[in-house]
Amino acid sequence: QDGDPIELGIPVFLSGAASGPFGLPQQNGATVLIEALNAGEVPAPYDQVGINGRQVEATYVDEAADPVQEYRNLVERDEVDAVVGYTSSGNCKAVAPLAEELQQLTVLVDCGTPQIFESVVTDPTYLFRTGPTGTIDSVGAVRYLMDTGVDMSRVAGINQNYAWGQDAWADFTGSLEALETGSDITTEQFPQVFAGQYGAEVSALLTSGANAIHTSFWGGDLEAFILQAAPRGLFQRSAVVMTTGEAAMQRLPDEIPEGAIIGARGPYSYFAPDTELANWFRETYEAEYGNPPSYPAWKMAQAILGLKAAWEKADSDDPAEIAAAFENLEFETPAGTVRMAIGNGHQAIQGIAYGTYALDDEGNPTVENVISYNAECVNPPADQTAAEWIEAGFPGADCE
Amino acid sequence: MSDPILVTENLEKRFGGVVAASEISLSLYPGETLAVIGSNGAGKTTFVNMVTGYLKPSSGTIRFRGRDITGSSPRKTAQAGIRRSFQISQIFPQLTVLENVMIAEIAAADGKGGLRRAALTDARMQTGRAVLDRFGLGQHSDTAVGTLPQGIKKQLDIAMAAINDPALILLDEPTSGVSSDEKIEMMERVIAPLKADDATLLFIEHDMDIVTRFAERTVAFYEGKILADGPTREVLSEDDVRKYVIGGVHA
Amino acid sequence: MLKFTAIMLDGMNYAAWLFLVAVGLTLIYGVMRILNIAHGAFYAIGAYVCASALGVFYAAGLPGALAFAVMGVVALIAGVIVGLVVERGVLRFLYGRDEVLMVLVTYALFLILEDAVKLIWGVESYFVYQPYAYFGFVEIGGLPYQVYDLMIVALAIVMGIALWFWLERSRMGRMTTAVVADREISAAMGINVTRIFATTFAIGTVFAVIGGVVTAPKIAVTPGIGVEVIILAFAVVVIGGLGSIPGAAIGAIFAGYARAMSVHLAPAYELFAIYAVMAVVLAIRPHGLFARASGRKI
Amino acid sequence: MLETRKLESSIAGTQILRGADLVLAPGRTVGLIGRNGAGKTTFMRSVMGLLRPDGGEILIDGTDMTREPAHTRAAMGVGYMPEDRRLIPEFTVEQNILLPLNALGEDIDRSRLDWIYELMPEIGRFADRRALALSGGQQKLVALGRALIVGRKLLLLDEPFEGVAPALAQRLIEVIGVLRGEGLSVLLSESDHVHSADLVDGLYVIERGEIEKKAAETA
Amino acid sequence: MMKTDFRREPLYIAILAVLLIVGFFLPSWLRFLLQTALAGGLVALGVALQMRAGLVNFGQGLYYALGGYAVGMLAAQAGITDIFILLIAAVLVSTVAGIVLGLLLSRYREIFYAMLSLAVSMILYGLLVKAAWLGSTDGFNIPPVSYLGWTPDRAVRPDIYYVTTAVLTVIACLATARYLTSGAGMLCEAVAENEIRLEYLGASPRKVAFIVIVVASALSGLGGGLLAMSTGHVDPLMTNWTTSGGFVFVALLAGRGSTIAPVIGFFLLELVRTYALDLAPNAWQMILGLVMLAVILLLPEGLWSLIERRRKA
Ligand SMILES: Nc1ncnc2c1ncn2[C@@H]1O[C@H](COP(=O)(O)OP(=O)(O)OP(=O)(O)O)[C@@H](O)[C@H]1O
Ligand SMILES: Nc1ncnc2c1ncn2[C@@H]1O[C@H](COP(=O)(O)OP(=O)(O)OP(=O)(O)O)[C@@H](O)[C@H]1O
Ligand SMILES: CC(C)C[C@H](N)C(=O)O
Ligand SMILES: [Mg+2]
Ligand SMILES: [Mg+2]
Repeated sequence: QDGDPIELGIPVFLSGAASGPFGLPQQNGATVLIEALNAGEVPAPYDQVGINGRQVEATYVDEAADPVQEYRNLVERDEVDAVVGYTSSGNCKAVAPLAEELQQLTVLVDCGTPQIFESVVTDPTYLFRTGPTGTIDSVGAVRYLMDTGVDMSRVAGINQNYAWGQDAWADFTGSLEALETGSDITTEQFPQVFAGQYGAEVSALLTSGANAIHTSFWGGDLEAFILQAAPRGLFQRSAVVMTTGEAAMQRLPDEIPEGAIIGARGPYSYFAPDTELANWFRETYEAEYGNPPSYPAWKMAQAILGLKAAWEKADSDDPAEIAAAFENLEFETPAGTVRMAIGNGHQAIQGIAYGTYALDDEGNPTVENVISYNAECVNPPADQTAAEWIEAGFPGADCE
Repeated sequence: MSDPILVTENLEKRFGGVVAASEISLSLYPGETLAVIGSNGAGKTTFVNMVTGYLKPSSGTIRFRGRDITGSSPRKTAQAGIRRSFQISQIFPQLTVLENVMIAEIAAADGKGGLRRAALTDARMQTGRAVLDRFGLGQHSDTAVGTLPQGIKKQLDIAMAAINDPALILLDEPTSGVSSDEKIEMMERVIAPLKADDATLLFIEHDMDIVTRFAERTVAFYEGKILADGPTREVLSEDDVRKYVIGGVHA
Repeated sequence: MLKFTAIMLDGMNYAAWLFLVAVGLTLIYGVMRILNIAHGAFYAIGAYVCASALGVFYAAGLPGALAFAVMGVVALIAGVIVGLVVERGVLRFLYGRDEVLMVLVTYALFLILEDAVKLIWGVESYFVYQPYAYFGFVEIGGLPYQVYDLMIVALAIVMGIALWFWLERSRMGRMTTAVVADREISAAMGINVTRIFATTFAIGTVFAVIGGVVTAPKIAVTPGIGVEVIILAFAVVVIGGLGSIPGAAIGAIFAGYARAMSVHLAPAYELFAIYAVMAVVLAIRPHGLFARASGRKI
Repeated sequence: MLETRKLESSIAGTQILRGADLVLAPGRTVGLIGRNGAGKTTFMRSVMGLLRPDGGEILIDGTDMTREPAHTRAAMGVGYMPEDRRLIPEFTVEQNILLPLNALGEDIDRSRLDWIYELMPEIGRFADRRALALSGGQQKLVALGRALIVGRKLLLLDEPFEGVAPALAQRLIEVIGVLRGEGLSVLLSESDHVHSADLVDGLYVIERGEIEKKAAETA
Repeated sequence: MMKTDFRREPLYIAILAVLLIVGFFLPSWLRFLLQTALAGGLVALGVALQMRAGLVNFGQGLYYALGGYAVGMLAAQAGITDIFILLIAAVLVSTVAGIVLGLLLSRYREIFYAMLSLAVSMILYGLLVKAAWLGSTDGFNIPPVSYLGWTPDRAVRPDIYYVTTAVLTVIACLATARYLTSGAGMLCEAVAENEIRLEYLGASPRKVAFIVIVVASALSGLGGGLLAMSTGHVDPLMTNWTTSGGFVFVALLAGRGSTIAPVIGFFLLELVRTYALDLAPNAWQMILGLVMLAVILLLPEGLWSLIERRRKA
C-alpha cells in the first residue's frame, strides 16, 4: 500500500464550450503541479515528495458527460483514492450527496453555488470545497463599485439563464440593497447559456441607459459578449464589471476595453499575493505552456494542495482520518492562506479582489486600481447562509 | 321494390374552377349490383369519395338507410356499414397479407375492443384465413404486401373492404391491373359471398365484359354528370354512352 | 422609441443569421428528405475554418478589407469539400432508408465531426474579431449598431433571393423539384439524380458554413458552438414549412422577432420564445406556414 | 433497338427475372404479356436502369446499357410510362410532360407537344392544371404524353390501357399504330393481349421471370 | 415487419429476469449503470412504442422529467418519501400530461409530430430553468425513499433500489407487451402504414395514436421516477432535446423485436459510452458516432435482429 501511487480522479471539462477556458487550464494546472510534487520541486511547505511521500497519478475524465455515472465509475470501477474536480455547480450538486454515500474523499474545485453545504450536504464528512462560493464575487463587485465611486443610480445585469447566473445576479442585487445604493434596475438579461450571440441583449443594455452593468458570464460566453459589446461602445457608456473577467484576459488582450472591471473569483492570478509559492506556480506553468495560468488553473492547484496538506497532517491513508484532518484546516496556497472556515469546516473562505483592466507599457494585459476585500468581509459567518447574511445586511462583516 | 339503401340528391363537387361532379342523383336498392362506367375524369371516383365521406360535397345530400350522412367522416361511414376499395390500392405495405386482414378485423371491432383484451384471438385468425382463402390469397398469406404485384394488392384491398359484412360496398375499378383471365374469377369471388349476405354492391369499371356479366344496372358518367342510368344492356347500347365511353368496337 | 428601433434591428439581425443557417437545412431536407443534424457541425467547421484562415491572413499582415474576400472564398471551398465528402462518403450509401434513421445517421456524423474539429483545432478558443470591428458602427435612432451586422442582413437577403431564383427559375431548380417528388421517375425521365443530390447537399453545406464563417468574428470559436444552432435552425425550418425557401425566411423572421421582443420586453422568457412560437404556429398550421402540396392519394 | 440477353434481376434478395431474352427490332411494336407478378414491371424497370440487373446484358440501339445509370436512357430517345403513373404532383400537366426535355436541357419542341395534345385532346384541355388533382385515368394519359415527348426511338409502356376508359383506349391503340408508322419501337406490357392484339408485330410471354417468344416478328 | 404474435413475450421477460440475477454478480458501478439503463430503457420503450405508429417523439424527455420532478418535489419538498406513493405520483403526473398533450399531438404525424413534441418539451425545459425554487438548471437532490415506512440503511439501499427498479421494469415491459396485443396496440402499425385505409376500416387513427402517446407517457414517467430515485437527483436536462434524442436513438438501435430490446439497447449504449469516455476522453463522441454508424449500416433492423437471426438459424 505505502509504495503504491495515489490515484486522483479529476473531472474537468474536456469537451464543449467550457473546455478551452476552464477544462484546459485546470488540466494543465493539475499536470504541472503533480509533476512537480512527484519530483519534490514544489516550494515549502509542500516540499515533501508526492503526497505524504507517495507518488500521485491522475485520471482526467470529461465533466461534460453524465456526472453521476462518471463519478461512480471513478469511485467504484477505477477505485481512485480521491476525486478532485468539477467546475459546474450543477455537477457539484449532483455528486455531492454521492460523495457522502460512497464515503469517498472528494474535493470540489471551482463551482460556486453556496447551496453545497447550506442545503445539499449539511452534515459533510468526505466532501470538501477548497474554492470559495460565488457569494464573494457579487458582494465584492458591489463593494468595489461603491469604493471606486461608480454612479450606481441605474444598474443593469446580464447573466446566463441558469443557476450560476441567477444566483450571481440575486446576490448582486441583494448586496445593492444591503448597501443601500438606491439603484434602479433598468434591465436584467438572462440569455441562454452557450447562446454565443448577444446582439439583442447588447442593444437592450445600450438602450437601458445603465451606469453600471454586472455580468457573471464565463468562458466562451463572456468572450463572445466582450467581442460583441465592446465595438458597440457599451464599455464607454457604462461601467461593466465582469466577475470572471480574468479568465478572458490572456485570451482577448486587445478586445477588452481598458477600464473594464475584472474579477478572478478570488485572489488568484493578477490578484495573487507576491509569495514564493505564487511565483513558483506562475513561472512553472508559464514555462510549460507558454502563457501564465488563468484563475481556473490556480484553483485546481489550490484543491490539490489542500488535499496534500490534509493528507500529510493526518499522516495516514485512511480516508476518514484524512477527512478529519481536512476539516477546519488552514493551508497555504499560491493564492495565500485558505481557511476551511464555514460549512462545518468543509468550505473554504477567501477574500476577493477587483481591478480595472489595463495594458502595461509592454502591451501586456494587467489590472490597475486593485482593491482587495478580506475573507471575513465577503463571506458569511459559519452559522448563517449566504442569502440570510446578505438579506440581513452583512452582519459581522469585517472589511478592514 | 323496397326502400333504397343509398340516396344521393343533386350532389355537386367543385374544386376551384373544376366541376368534378354535378347533379348526381342516384338511388341504390338493397341487394342490387350496379356498375359505374365513364370516361376518365368523369367524376366516378369523386362520387364514391363523397359517399364515403372523403370529400365533402359542395352541395346536395347523401342518405344511407334513410339517415343523412352528408359530410360524415370515412370512419363514420365505415362504421355505418359502407365499405370501399380503391383505385390505387390502399393497403399496409410492410405487413403480411394475413396481418393486413387481421388489422382489418381488429379495426372493425375497434369501437368495442380497445385496450382490454388480446386482439389476436384464434377465432379472428381463423376468419382471417378464411377470408384469404375466399379471395384466393391464401398462398400469399405470409408475404409482405409491399412486394406483391399490383393485381394481388388490388385483391387484398377488396378483401379488406369485404370484411365484417358491410351493407354497401363500393369498389373503385376492382379489376384494373388484374390479369384479364382472372378478372371474372375475381369478381365472382367478391360478389358471391356479398350476394349471399344481400349486400349492395357498386363497382366502377372500364371493362365492359365485366360490366355486362355482373351488373344488373349501369350508370354512365360523363364530364361530371350522369349520362345514362338503367339496366345494363340498355345503357351500354345508348348512342351517347357508346360515343363517349365505350367506343365503337364493344357491344 | 429607442426600444422599438432596437427590436426592429435586433430582430432583423437575428433573423438574418438564422436564415443563413436554416435555409441550407430546409434545402437539404426538401430535396433529399434528410433532416441533417450534421448541419450544426458544418456551421462549426465554417467558424473554425474562418478563424484559421483569417489567423494566417492577419499574421501575414495583409490589408484588412481583403479579409472579407478571404471569408467568401474559404466558405465556398470548405462548404463544397465538406459537403461532397459527407454526401459521397457516407450518405449516398444510405439513400432510401427510413427518414428517422437518416436523422440518426446525421447525428452520428455530427458527433464524429464535432470530435474531428476538436482533434484538428484543439479545445482552445480561436478569435478573429477584426472583421467585426472593421466597419465600425453607425447610430440608428440613437442606437449604435455594427455595420458588420447590417451587412449580414444584406448577405442573407441576397443569398436567399439567389437561391430562391435558382430553384424557381432555373432548369436545375425545376429538376430539383421533380427529384423531391419522385427520385426514381426523375431518373427515368433523364435527370441525373446523383448529381442533383450532390449539388444540393454541397449548396446546403455551403450555407451552413457561411453561417459559421460570418459568425466567427463575433464569438469565441469554441467546441460545441454547433449544438444550439442546429435546434434553432430546426425550429425555423419547421415554422416556415419544411423544404420551403420562403418558409425558411418567414420562419427566421418569426423566430428572430420572437427573440428580439422577448429580450427587450420580457427577458425572462427569452429561452423558450422561439419554441413557443413554433408550438403556436404548428398548433394553428400543422404543417408549418408554407406546407408543400402532396399528390392525390385515392 | 432493344435487346436483352439472359437478363437477371432480383428485388430484396428474391430473384425475379431469370434470364429474360427479348429482341425488339427498330420500328416494331411488341407486346410483353404476363399475369400478375410474372415480372413485366420488373423487366421494364431493369431495362430503364431503375433496377440494377444481377446478370445478363441490356442493349439499347446497339449500345450496352447494362451498367449505365438510369438517367442516360432519356438522352437516347427512350420514353417510359410506368404502370403507376408517377407524376410530379406540384407540376402542371404541361410541366410534367415537358420534364424529360427539361432534364436533357433541350429546347422545347412545341410541335411535338401539340402533336401529343392532338393525340389526346383530354390532356390538352387541362394542360395547366396541377397534376396532383387529376383522376387516375387522366394521370395515365399524362404519363403517356411524358413518355411520348422524349421517346423518339423507343417506348416502354407498362400496362398503358389499365384504368383507361374503352373509348380512349381505342384511340390510344390507334395512336400507337401511328407511331409504328413513324419508325418508333414500342414495347408494351399487358396482362393479356386484349387491347394489343391487332397492334403488335410480335409477342413475348413472360412467366415467372422467363420470357418466351410467342409470335414471331414478321421482320 | 410486425410481430403479430406477442404471446412469446413472457419468454423475453424470463431472459430479463436472468439478467437481474446476473445483476448481483456485477461490480456495483456496472450494476448502477444497468439500473439507470433499466429506468432509461422504459423511456426508450415509450419512444419505440410510438415509433410503431410512425410517431417519432423528439420530446419524450418531457414525461421523463415530469416523472422525475414529481418524485423529487414530493420527496424533497413535501417530505413524502414512500416509494409507492412517489412512483404512483410519477406515473400519474406524466400520464395526465400525456392525456392533455395527446389530445393535441395525436393529430400530428411524421416530422411535425417530432417537432411539436420537441417544442413542448423545450418549453418545459425553459420553465424549469427559470424556476429558482426547483434549483433552476442545477435541479435538486432527492432524499432516500422509504418502503411502507421502512427506510433502508445506507449499506443495503443500493441493492433494494436495484431490485425495485428491476422488478418494476419487468412489470412495465410485461404490461406493455400486453398492450401491444390489444386492439389499440395492434393498430399502431396500421397508423404508421396507411391511415386512409385504417379510417375506411372504421377505426380512428387518432385514437390509436392518442392511446400510444398516453401509454408511452406513463412508461416514461415511471422511468423518470425510477431514475430520480436511483441517482437521487433531477435536473432540467431530463427534458432537453439532447436527452430525448438519446431515447430516440436507443429505440431505433434496439429494434422493435421485443419490449425489452430498448432496455438492453440502452445498457449497451451506456457501456459503449463509458468505455469510449475512458479510452479517449477527447474523442469519445467520435467513437460513439462511429459505433452508431456501424450499427446502422450493419444491422438495419436494430440490435434485436442479432437475436432474431440467431434464433432463425
Ligand atoms: N420489393 C419486392 N420484394 C420482393 N419481391 C418483389 C418486390 N416487388 C415485386 N416483387 C415480386 O416480383 C415479382 C414480379 O413483379 P412485377 O411487378 O414485375 O410483376 P408484373 O408482371 O408487373 O405484375 P402486375 O401485372 O401485377 O403489374 C412478383 O412476384 C412480386 O411478388
Ligand atoms: N382534389 C381535386 N382537386 C381538383 N380537381 C379534382 C380533385 N379530385 C378530382 N378532381 C377532378 O375532378 C374530375 C373527376 O375526377 P374523378 O377522379 O372523379 O374521375 P374518375 O371518373 O374517377 O376518372 P378515372 O376513370 O380516370 O379514375 C377530374 O377532372 C379531376 O381532375
Ligand atoms: C464561473 C464558473 C466556473 C462557475 C460555474 N459555472 C458554476 O456553476 O459554479
Ligand atoms: Mg377514378
Ligand atoms: Mg406490373
